[in-house]
Amino acid sequence: MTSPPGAHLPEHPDFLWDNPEPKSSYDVVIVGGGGHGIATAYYLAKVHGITNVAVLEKGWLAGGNMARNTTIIRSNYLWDESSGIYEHSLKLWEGLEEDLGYPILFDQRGVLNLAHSLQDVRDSVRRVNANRLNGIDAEWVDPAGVKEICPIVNTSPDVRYPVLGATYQPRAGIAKHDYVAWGYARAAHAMGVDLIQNCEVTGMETSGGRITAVETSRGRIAAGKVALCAAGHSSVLAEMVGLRLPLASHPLQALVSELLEPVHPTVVMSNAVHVYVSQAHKGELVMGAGIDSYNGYGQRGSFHIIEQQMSAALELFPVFARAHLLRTWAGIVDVSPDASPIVGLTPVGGLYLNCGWGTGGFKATPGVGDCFAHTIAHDKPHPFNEPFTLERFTTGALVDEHGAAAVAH
Amino acid sequence: MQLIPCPWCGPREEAEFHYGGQAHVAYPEDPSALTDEEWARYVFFRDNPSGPFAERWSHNAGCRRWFNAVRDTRTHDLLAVYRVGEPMPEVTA
Amino acid sequence: MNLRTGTGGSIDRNTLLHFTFDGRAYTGHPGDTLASALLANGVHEIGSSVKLGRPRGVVAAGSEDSTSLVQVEAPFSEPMLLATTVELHDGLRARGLAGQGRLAAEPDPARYDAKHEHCDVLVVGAGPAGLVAALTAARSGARVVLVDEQNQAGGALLGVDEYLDDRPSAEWVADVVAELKSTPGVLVLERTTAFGMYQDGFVLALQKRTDHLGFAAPAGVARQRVWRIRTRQTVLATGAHERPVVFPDNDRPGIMLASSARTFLHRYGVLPGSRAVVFTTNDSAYCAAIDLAESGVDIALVVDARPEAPARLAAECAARGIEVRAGQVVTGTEGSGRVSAVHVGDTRIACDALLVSGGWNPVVSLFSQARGKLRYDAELGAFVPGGELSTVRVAGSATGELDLTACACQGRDAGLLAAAAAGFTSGGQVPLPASDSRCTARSGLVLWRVPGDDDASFVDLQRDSTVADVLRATGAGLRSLEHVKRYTTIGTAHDQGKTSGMIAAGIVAEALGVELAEQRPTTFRPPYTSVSFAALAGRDRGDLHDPVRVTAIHPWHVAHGALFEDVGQWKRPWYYPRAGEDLHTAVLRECRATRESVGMMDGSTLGKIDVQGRDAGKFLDMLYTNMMSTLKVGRIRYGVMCGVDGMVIDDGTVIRVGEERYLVTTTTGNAAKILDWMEEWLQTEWPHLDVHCTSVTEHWATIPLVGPRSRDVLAAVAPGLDVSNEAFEFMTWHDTEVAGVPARVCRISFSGELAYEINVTAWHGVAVWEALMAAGEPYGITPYGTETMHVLRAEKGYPIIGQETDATVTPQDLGMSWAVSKKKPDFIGKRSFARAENNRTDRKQLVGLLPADPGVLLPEGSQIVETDRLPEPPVRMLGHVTSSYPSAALGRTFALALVRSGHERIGETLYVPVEDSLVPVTVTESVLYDKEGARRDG
Amino acid sequence: MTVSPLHAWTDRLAALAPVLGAAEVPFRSQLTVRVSDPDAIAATGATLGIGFPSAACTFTSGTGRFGDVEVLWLGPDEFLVTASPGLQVTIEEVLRGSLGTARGSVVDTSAQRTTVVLQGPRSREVLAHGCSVDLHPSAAPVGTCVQTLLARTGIVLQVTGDDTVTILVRSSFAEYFAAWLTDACVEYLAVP
Repeated sequence: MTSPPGAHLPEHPDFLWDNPEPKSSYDVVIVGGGGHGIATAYYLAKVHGITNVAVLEKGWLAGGNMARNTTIIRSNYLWDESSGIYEHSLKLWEGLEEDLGYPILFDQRGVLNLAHSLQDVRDSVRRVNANRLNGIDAEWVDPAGVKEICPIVNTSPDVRYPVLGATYQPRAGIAKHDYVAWGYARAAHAMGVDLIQNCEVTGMETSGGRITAVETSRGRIAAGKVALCAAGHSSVLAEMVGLRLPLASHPLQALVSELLEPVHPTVVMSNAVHVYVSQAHKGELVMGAGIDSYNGYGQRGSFHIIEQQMSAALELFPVFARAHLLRTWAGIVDVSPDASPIVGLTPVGGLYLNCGWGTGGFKATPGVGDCFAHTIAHDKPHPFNEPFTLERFTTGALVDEHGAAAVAH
Repeated sequence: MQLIPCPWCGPREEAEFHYGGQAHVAYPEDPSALTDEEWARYVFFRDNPSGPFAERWSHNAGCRRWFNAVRDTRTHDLLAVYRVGEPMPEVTA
Repeated sequence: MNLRTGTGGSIDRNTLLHFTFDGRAYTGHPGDTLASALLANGVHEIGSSVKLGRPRGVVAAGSEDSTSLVQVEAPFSEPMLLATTVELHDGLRARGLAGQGRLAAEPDPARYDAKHEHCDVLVVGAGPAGLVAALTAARSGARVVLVDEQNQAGGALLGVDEYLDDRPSAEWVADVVAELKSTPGVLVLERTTAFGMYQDGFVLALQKRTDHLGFAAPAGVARQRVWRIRTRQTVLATGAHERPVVFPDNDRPGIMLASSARTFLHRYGVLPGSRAVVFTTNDSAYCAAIDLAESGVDIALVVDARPEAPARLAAECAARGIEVRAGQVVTGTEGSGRVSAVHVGDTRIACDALLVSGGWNPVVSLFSQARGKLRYDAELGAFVPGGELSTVRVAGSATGELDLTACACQGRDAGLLAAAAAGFTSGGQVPLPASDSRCTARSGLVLWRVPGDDDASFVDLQRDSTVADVLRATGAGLRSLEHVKRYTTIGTAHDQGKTSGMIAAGIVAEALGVELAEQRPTTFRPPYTSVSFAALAGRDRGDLHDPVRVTAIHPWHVAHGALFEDVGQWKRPWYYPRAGEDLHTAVLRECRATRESVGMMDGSTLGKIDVQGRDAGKFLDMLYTNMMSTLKVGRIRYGVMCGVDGMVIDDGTVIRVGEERYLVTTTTGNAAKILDWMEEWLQTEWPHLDVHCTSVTEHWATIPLVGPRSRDVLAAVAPGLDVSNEAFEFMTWHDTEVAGVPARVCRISFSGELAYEINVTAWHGVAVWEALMAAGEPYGITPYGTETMHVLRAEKGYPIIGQETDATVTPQDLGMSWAVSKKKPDFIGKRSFARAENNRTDRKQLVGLLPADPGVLLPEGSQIVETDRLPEPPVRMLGHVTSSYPSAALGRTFALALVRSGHERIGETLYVPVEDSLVPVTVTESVLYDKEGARRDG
Repeated sequence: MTVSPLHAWTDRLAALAPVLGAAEVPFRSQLTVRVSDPDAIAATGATLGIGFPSAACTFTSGTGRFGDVEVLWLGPDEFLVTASPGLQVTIEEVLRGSLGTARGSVVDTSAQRTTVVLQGPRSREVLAHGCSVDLHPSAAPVGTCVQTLLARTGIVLQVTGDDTVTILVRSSFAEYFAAWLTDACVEYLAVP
C-alpha cells in the first residue's frame, strides 16, 4: 500500500520561541519581525556575536509578506549588483537547512522564465549570458526544452503569445516560507534574541543626529542601533525621523489551489503575461500575479487582477482548467523606482534601512539578513549591498531591474 | 475591484482607470536651478502614507480626463474626488 | 443496505439514475447529491485522509462538509469536489480521494463565461431570512438579486419538515420564490454561490449552470458563470453551520453533524444508519433524534453534555422510547472504517451512526471580507458580526439568531433598510411566517472538546490535525491563531476551516488560558467556496485571450504568406518567405531588393497623434529633446522623447501640418503610452496651454516605399505630384492623390535609401498597397517585414527603442547629442542629464561591432568582454549585443551594441563569448552603410 | 475601392440574427471636436443644426444641412460628430470655421473607428457579458453614450433605441470585437 500523499512532510519542532516582555534597552532593535528582520537578528548573533537584540513585530511573527509570498528562490538577475546579492543569498539557501537545523523544504527544482516575443528572447539571452559570466547557473532553452523540463506548459506555436523559449536556472527553486521564518526565529531566540510580537513602533527618538530609542505600543525601548526591516511599512516608519523614501507600497496578490497530484515539476514565470506558478510540497498550485496599480496598505487587491491572471495561466497551462481557486490574499510590497532594494546607512546615525525589495524579498532573506547584519555591526555596508544606497536616486546610479518594458518599433 | 467616481462620467470600474500616483507634485519652475538632490526628490520621491492620500487617476478607457482623488490607503475607500487644479478637499478617514 | 426512506424528501423517486463510485455501480434519484445517493446505498466511506490515510466519510450535508472529497471522472474529470455538492445525474462516475485530486490531461471542452449585473439590493442566501429580505426589497420597487448556492431556495428549511403558517414550509418558500421571479427587476439565481465580497458593493458569485445535467448538458451553454454583481446594498443571509465537538476517534465515517443527518432525512429521504447515538450540547439535535426515530432509526441514546436535559424535549424523547443522558459526553468510538460503537463514560453502545452537535457558527465569511468587524459571542461560542457597515446588513442565523421567526423578522428589517438606503421606501410589509418548530438551538453549552487521547481527537479531519497538534503548537510558544493555523495546518484545507476554525480557536484559548473575546479570528479570505480556474478565466481564452490588433492591409499580408511578429497586441508582417526560404534567406532577399531597387512595408501600426493649438509647438518643445517649434510648415523632423529621468522613452517623426497643427508619430508599442504621457502633462501640469491631442493611429494606413526606384513607383501612382528631388525635398511632405485617393506623402527614411511614406485613409489601404505593387512590378517591388526593416535601419545605426534601449539609455548614449537641444531652457529629462551618473565617461554607448570573421553572426543578447581569455567569474562585462544581422549590403555580418565607453573604443578589439569560444570583434561607429548619406536622394 | 474593418465579417454577424441583429455600418464620417468654450460649443452646434450634448455620457441627434447627424459626448471638451459617409471633408471645414478663434481642434477620425449596430431585445443582455456599465434601461436610456471597456477592447456605446445599441470600436480592434460578440451569442443560439 502506498503511503498517503501528505505523509512525508516534516513536523515542526516542539519548541520555537519564548514570548518575553520587552526589556528597556537593547544594543540593536530591529523593527519588523518578518523574514528579513528575523534573519538579520540571526546573523547579528551568529556572525557578529551581537545578541542583545530585539525584533519588534506589530502583529504576529513573519505574518506579513513572509507569510504571503509565493516562495520562489532564484538569482538569475540581469545586473551585476543584483546578481551579486541574490547569488550570495542562493548560496546561503543551499546550506540553510543544516545551518538552522530546521527542515525548510528548500527544493532546487529550477525556474523557467518564459519568453513570448522576439524582444523577450533577446532580453532573456542577454540575461543568461550575464548570469553565466557572473558565475550563476543559467541556460537558454528552446520550446522543446521547456516542454522537457515542464511537460504541462503549452508550447504550441498557435496560441496568442507562443512560448519562444525560456531561461532556466536549475539551482533555483522554492522553500516553505513559515519553516524558513520559524527556523531563523528559533535559532535567533536560542542565541538570546528577544522576539517581541504585538509590539508596534509608534515613534523614534533621536539625539544629536543619532537614534536613541523607539516608542512602541509596549513602551519605550532604548536602542544603540535601530534597523528597519518593515517592507511595505518602511515609508511610514522612516517618516518618524523625517526620512523620506522613494517607495510606493502596493498590494500584491497571490493564490493557491486545492491539493493536487504532482503535475508541475518546476517553477514557471512569465513576465509578459504576469503569471508565476509552482506546485508546493503538499500539492497545491501556488500562483502570483502582477501588483495592483495603486498604493495600498489594505492587504487586499482587486479581483480583476486574479481573473486576468487565471486567463493567462490557462493559456500557458491548459491542464489547470479544473483546478480550483481555494484562497486568495495580498501582501504589501514596497516598490522602488528602479525595482531594486535600498539597503544601508541613513542620514540618522545608528539607523539602518532595508527596504524596497518589491516582489523579490523572500528569495533575498538569507543574503540580505547576512549583509544587513554586517552593515549594522560595522556601520558600513557589506560589499553586496553597497550599490543599493539611497543616494543612487540623486546621482542617477540606478540598478534598473525593470529592464526593457516593451519592444517598440 | 473598486468603483471609482469619475468627476465627469460617474462611478466606473477600476479597470477603466489608470493610476497616476501622488497628486499635487508640481513640475519645478526651473529645474536647472535645483540641486541634484532637489531634482531627485521631484523625480523619484513620493509620499507613501498609510491613510488618506491625495493621488491622481486618469479615466483612460472613458473620458480620458485626469482627476484627483483622496483615498484611504488602508481601506482603499475613496473619500473624495476633485478636478485637477482644485485644492485637496478636507476629508474624514 | 438500503437506507432510503419510503416517502418524503425532494427527490424524484419515480426516476432512477445510474452512477458509479470507486468502480461500483449504484442508483439514485434526481434531487440527490452524490453524497445522499451514496449514503442511501450504505456507502459511508468516501475517501481517506491525506496524512494518516484514515477513512473519511460525510460529516455535513452541504458545502461546509470537510471530508467527502471526490474526483468526478465523467462526464469530465474534475478534482476535489465535495460529494455533498455534486448533484447526481445519470452516468456520473466518481471516485473517492486521499486528499489530493488529479488534473485531467485532456483539454476541458466546457465553456465558461461571466456577466455583469447591477442591483439596488443583493440578498445572499435564500433561507427564511433571505427570502423575506428579498421579497421586502422587491416590493419596494428596488432592483433585487437573490443568490443561493443550493439548487432550490429554502436554506435551512430544506432540512426540516416543519410548517410555516400551517402548511409545509416548502409551499411558503415556493410562493415567495414565485412572487420574486414574477416581479420585474428581480433576478433569482439558484446554484449560485457568492464567493467574494469586495470594495464598493462588488460581489462575485459563481453559478453552476449545467453540471447537474451531466451528459445532457446542452452544447454551447456555459457550464459555469461568474456573476460580477455591483450592488448598492447587500443583505447577507448566509445562515449558520453546525459545528461538531471534538472527542477521541471522532473522525470515523458514520459520525455526522446532527442537523446534516436531519437534512439527509428530510431533503433526500436518506437515513444515516439504522442505529444512532446523538451527542449534543444544545437543543437542536433533539429534533434530529426525534425525526430520525419517527423515520425508523433506532436512536440508542441521546447524550447531552449539559448538566440537565431540556425538560420538554427530554419528555418528547421519552415518549418515543429514546433514552437521554444529561451531563455526559462521548469519550470515544470504535469501528473498522465506519463507526460501530460509541463510548459514553464506561458504557459502550453499539451503533452505526453518531450524530453530533456542538452548536452553531454563523457564516460570517462575506461580512468579514467586506471588512465587517467580528465579535465573540460567548453564549453561542462563535464569532458573530460585531459592527455596522453602511452598505452591508446581516440577517438570520448569520447574526447568531437561531429562532426562525426572529430570523425572518431580521430579514424583513434588513430588506426594508437596504431598500430604503438605496432610495426605495414604498414597500409594503411582508407578513412574517409563523413556525411550528419544536426546538431552537440557543440554550447551548459551549464545549470544544472532550478530553481523552489528544492524538486521536481530530480538529481538522481533512488535514488530520488533532488536539495534540494544537497543544504542541501552543507549547512551542505560539500565541496567535494564525501561527497555530500554520503550525497545525488547521483550516487550510478544502473547507478553509468552516467547521474546524472556531473549535481550534476555542482549544487554543483554553490552552493559553485567555478569553476568546481577546483573540483575533483568522482572516476570512475569498473565495468562500472553491472556484475553478476556468470559470475565472471565462471567455478570455484562446482567440479572445487578448485582442489581436491588425491593420487595414493585414488581409493582404495573410494572403501573401507573411509570417507575423507580435508587437504588443499587433500582428506585424515579420517577413514574406518564398518557397524554400528561411528567415535569413528571405530577409537577405528583401534587403537586397530594397537597397537595389524598391521595397515597401506596412507601417500602419506606428502611433499617430494629431496635435493642435496655438501652443502646440511650445508643448512639443517640452516633450522632445529637440526643437519642434521652429519646424516650418511642410517640413518634418525626427525627435526623441525622454522621461523625467532623462532616459529615452520613444522616438519618431514630427510633421508640421499647419501653423498650429502637428502630426506626431510614435513607435508601435508606445502609441497609447505616449498619448497618455501627452495628456498627463497637458491636463495635470500645463492646462493653460492651448493644445489638443487626438489619436489618429487607425485613421491612416501608412506605407513606407523604400529604395532607389521608389521615386519611379511613386511617380507612376501620383501623377499630380512633382517627385523630383528639388520639388519634394528630404524631410518634407505633400498632400496629393495616390492611386486616385487623397494621400499625404512624407519624404522620410528609416533605411538611408530614398524613401517615401504614403498615408491614406485606412479604408483605402489595401487598394493603394495593391496599386503600389502593380506600379512597382517593373522594378521587382518587394514587400518586406519588420526583420528587413530592422536590418536596413541597423546598417544605418538607427536604434530601435526597446531593443537598443532598456530604460537606462540616454540620447547621448545613443550618439544622438545632435537631437538634444542646447538652446531650449528646459524640456522633459534635461535636468537629469546634469547628474553625476550621466556624465561618467564610462557609460554604455551605442556602437557597431564587426566580427573578425565576417561570416560569424553574434547572437543578440551576447555579452562583451575585454580580454581574449575569460577569468574566473564574476567576469567584468562591457556591454551587450543589442542587434545582430547578416547584411546583404555589407556582404558580412554586423551588430549594434551598447558598450562601456563605446565611443572612445572605436577601432578596439573586444571579445564576445559565444558558447565556449570568444569571438573577436572590432568596435566601429554605429553607422556602417552609406556613411555619407549619399543614397538618401536616390 | 474601399475595404471596411469588418467586411470579412458581414455574413458571420448576419448569422447572429436569431439572437440579435448585428451589422457593420462602415465608412461613416466622424470628426473629433475638442472645444470647451460654451459659446463656441453653441455656435458649432448651430452650424451643424444639431445642438451638442450638454450632459456627460449622452449624445444628441438630428437632421441638419448634413442630413442625419449625431454628436457624441466623449469627454468634457471632446465630442464626436458622426454623419453619413463621404461628408467628412466638408464637415471638417465647416466645424473648423465655426470654431473660429476659440480654443479647440477638429480632426477627421472617420477611419479610426468603425460602427456596428446591434438590434433586438437581447442587445443589452449580450453586451452585459463584457461591459461593466449598467445597461438596464433605467440606467442607460435611449440617448446614453459611454466610452467604456467591452471585455478587452475599448468601445463607445450609444443607446440608439429601446432595443438598439450602436458600438463604435477602433478599427484595429474591430475583429476582436466581432469575434467576442459572435462568441457571446453562442449560448443564446444554442438555447434560444
